[in-house]
Amino acid sequence: MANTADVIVIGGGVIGCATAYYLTKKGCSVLVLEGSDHIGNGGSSRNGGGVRQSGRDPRELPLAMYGIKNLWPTLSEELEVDCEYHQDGNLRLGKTPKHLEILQGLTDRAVACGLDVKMIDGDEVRRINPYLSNEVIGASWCPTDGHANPLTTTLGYYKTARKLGAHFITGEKVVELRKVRGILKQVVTANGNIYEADTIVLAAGLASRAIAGTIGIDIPMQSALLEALVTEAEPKMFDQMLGTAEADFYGHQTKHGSFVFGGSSGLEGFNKDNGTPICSSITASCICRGIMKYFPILEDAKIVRTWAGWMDLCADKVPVISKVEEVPGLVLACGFSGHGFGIAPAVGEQLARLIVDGTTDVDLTPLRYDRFKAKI
Amino acid sequence: MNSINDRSRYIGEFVPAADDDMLICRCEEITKGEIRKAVHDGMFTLTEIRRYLRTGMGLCQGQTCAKLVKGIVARELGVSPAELEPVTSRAPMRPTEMKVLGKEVKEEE
Amino acid sequence: MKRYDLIIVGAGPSGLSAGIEAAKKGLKVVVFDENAKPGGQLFKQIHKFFGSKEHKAKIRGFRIGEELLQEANDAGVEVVLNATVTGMYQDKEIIVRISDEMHHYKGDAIIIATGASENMVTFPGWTLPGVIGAGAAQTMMNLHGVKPGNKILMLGSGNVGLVVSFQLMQCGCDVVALVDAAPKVGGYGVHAAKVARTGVPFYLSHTIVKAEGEDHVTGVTIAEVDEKFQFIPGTEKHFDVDTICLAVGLSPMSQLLKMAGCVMEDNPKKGGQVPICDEYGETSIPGVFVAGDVSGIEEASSAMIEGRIAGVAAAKYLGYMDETELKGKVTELEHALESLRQGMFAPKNRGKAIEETEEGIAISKNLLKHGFVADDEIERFPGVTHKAGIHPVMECTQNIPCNPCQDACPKHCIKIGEKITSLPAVDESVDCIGCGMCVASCSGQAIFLVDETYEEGYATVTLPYEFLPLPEKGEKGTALDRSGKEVCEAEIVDIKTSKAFDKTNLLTMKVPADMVMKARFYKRA
Amino acid sequence: METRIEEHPILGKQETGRLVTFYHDGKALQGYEGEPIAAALKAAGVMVHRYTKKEHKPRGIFCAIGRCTDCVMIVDGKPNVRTCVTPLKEGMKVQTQYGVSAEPEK
Repeated sequence: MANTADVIVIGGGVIGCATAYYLTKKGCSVLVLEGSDHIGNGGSSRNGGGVRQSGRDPRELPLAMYGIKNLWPTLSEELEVDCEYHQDGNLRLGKTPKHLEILQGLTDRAVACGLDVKMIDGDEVRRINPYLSNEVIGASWCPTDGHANPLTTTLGYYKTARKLGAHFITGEKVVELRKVRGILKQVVTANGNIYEADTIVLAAGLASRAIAGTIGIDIPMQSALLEALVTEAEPKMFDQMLGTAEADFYGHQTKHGSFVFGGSSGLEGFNKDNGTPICSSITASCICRGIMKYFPILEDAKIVRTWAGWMDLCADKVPVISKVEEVPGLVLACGFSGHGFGIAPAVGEQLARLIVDGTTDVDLTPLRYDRFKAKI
Repeated sequence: MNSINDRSRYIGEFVPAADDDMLICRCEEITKGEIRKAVHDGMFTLTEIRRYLRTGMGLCQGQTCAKLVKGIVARELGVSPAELEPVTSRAPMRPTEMKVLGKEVKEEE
Repeated sequence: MKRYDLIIVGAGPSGLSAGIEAAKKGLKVVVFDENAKPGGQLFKQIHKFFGSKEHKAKIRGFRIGEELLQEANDAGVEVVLNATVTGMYQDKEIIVRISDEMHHYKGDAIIIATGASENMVTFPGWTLPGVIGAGAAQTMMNLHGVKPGNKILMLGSGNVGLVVSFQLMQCGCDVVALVDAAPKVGGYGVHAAKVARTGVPFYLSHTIVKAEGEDHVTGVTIAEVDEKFQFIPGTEKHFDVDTICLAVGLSPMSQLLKMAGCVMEDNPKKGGQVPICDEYGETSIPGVFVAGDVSGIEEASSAMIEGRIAGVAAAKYLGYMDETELKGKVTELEHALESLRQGMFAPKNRGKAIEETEEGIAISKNLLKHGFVADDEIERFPGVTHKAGIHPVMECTQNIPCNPCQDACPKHCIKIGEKITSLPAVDESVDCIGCGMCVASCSGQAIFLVDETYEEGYATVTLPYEFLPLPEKGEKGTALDRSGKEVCEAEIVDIKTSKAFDKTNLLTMKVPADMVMKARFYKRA
Repeated sequence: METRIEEHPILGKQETGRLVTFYHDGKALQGYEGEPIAAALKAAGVMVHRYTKKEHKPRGIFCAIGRCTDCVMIVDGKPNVRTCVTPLKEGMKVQTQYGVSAEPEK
């Protein structure tokens, strides 16, 4: 088994797989090392599937817009899997004047970036989605947002990259980055294996912090345990992606007919775990109560599965997507803070451009690794 | 378990079989052929098969097909079924209505 | 949050047994079960159990369930039914669905006794209505009083397939064939023999080619398979059936344990994924124990003992007894468990080809291949003897852990000895009084009373009979041999029913003298 | 042929609830109150509980203990109800389920 490649990607999540795919397409030899036993085992397979622009920080919004314009529409064909991409809009719902205020702020900032998003009132919300309760008094509406299936998308990138020759190894947990003659070169794993490349992409989610630390780079991020749930299949109701100003739930109805909803109990970041992303006993119930306020009609929908996942929450809640000048050869793509899935195709494609062509179509400067400064 | 799994290792070509249209996952109506094909697409773990095809993600949550899927994947990979890590179990163990799941009771002593 | 000393999930044989032991030591115990009735699978088991007298042998499964439940109530165990444990979380917290609410409880100790689920096999048409699990058949007929079908093919010759086939006939269904891909019968020979003698053909090294029918099963085709389980062309056989019953093994239902984070292993000898646990059933999470099928597929008798071990271990864990008391109790229970794990069907012997009994007698090949002992094989077993006048013939030919017959005989003419798996032998120095207690006591229905010198040219055979309607005295019908083949005319000369026989009726039929070692079942005209 | 077991050699006469009327796809049937819907349907000779979503194939009772979820039907308007573990009530409306709804897909 070859232990050298042009590029080593650390992390077999959607970011790592997409990056591997676009790099391979550009003719690079790529080796992907995934620490867990499964491809896409972190946030990639645990998120709510949003492919949104609205509600995003202006620093990452251009990536979202770029992906939705250029990559998502043809992704299923390109990857030869059904990514279940739907572009039927995003409603971010509000129930109180305070909520509307939050939504207005988000909307104003997005409009300034050129996004087609506007505030609508409760009646208009219910014209778009007649199942919503009267508690909803308004929403931000972005018609070009949508959702996709994170599982098939992640595994689709993996499948296609693998088919094109990218080399994936799972169960190979990276523990150290090492220099050779002063230049970053080696990746050392817990199994004692050493792999070599001139370019190393660190896309290992939360684990990225410890790995980057071995080469003297720190990315300020922490874990927060998020939970999600899915219902049995229901007759087709709506196609929009949903979120709320209060962030009490988000989600959509899948092609399969089930509803995938994420949410929170308010104790995220403080929940304890047992070393695996285990659900807490109180969150799923809380998410259900949250959803029923918006969708009383779903009260009889049966939950068949709940799960949890850690997000890699960056200090300023946007990712680090950046070359590291002080460690030539190191490229960071981590800290996606719970909203990396929708921008993953754009991130993968732009990283490939950055690595191979030395330039990008989207300005990634605001997402640099060295942006973190003390407040005064 | 975290054992090294080289996803580029050769597992032979996908050879169509007479019973490829046999239904395996009764809930999601996934066939043996789809499962075998997925293995050749690189889905080497039961968790990946589940996420890729939805086997065991239906109403019964894999209570009927888990062992069947395991056997098929193991044979395709040329390993013993016991070597394949079963998928994670997830609450609730039985489908539960939102209005019920949302109604928590914490009795006092 | 409400906290118990001990929460038990599953009110089957192991869960109830665990609860009883723990409550006796003073623990506050609750048992949750998702079903409307407690007892797990016990209430579907209408046959008499094997084992030793101390461990409920010759008692029917559902009665064991009733006894356990009574014992649990007496010990103060709280049993909550229609209570589905939907999840197990950190800090030994569980969530239970009770009617339309989710209740949170914590236990200082938890015993998971969720039992097993059925394995399935696939064949074209296996999703058609009419293809059902053997457990479904038992549930329908023995709990709900509804026949699962009229003409039924059974796939699987393990104990479940054999026992359920017999139960199907007891409720009036016609079992047209018993099929297994394996080359030999998987379950106890005595269970097979009681099915075979009623005329059910056994097709070993056969499996289902396809189930037929549009909206539901109307027929089935089976065919012979070679050593590699591939169909042999030209061996297809068709049966008109409305139901196909699948009894192809069980898997531990260990999902809650995995969810809670217990270290698991995949152990084919235990039937699938089980938690790694110590000799007391304690898993990798301190205070979380397992008992019964969830920790490895065995019989209900073993499950009850495992439950008791886990119950006392939980009591020790919570400081209700000391190490010495624990050791004392467990040693005794483990001794009993060990005795149940002996014999040809012991877990350690799974997959082994056993050629001879412990006594050195060659195993009946015909029994393994066709479900009954051949005429030229039966005489070599110690329970089969000849003498003038009435005497027992015990067609017990495999070493299984069972000895009620020994205690049943008021004259002590049946000897098994210290080793519970030994084949029963007749003490020919003692005279049989023909009371029939041994016939009714044999869980395998393998004991017959014969009187080879009943009258000139005729003999009698007394056999266990658990079907309705009961024949009448004086009625004439047909005697069937061990294979179910009609061999001669038979006249019912006596019918004994007694409370002591517990629903096993004793039919005495008169047959020509030369048929005395052949005639083993009675078919009404 | 009679599917109810009137008298069982071991279990004797079955204890039953009150005989009640319920409706299967609009047709009045009788069953015992409290028994699983599936048992009442089986006794009435109904084999098909639903047709699947993708292949439109018939399904009925399979595990009978609430695990396999193959026997689900629309009960009083609610889809995906496990009929093998849901007790029968007087006047219940039980419908064949097509995919996840009460109407066959066109």
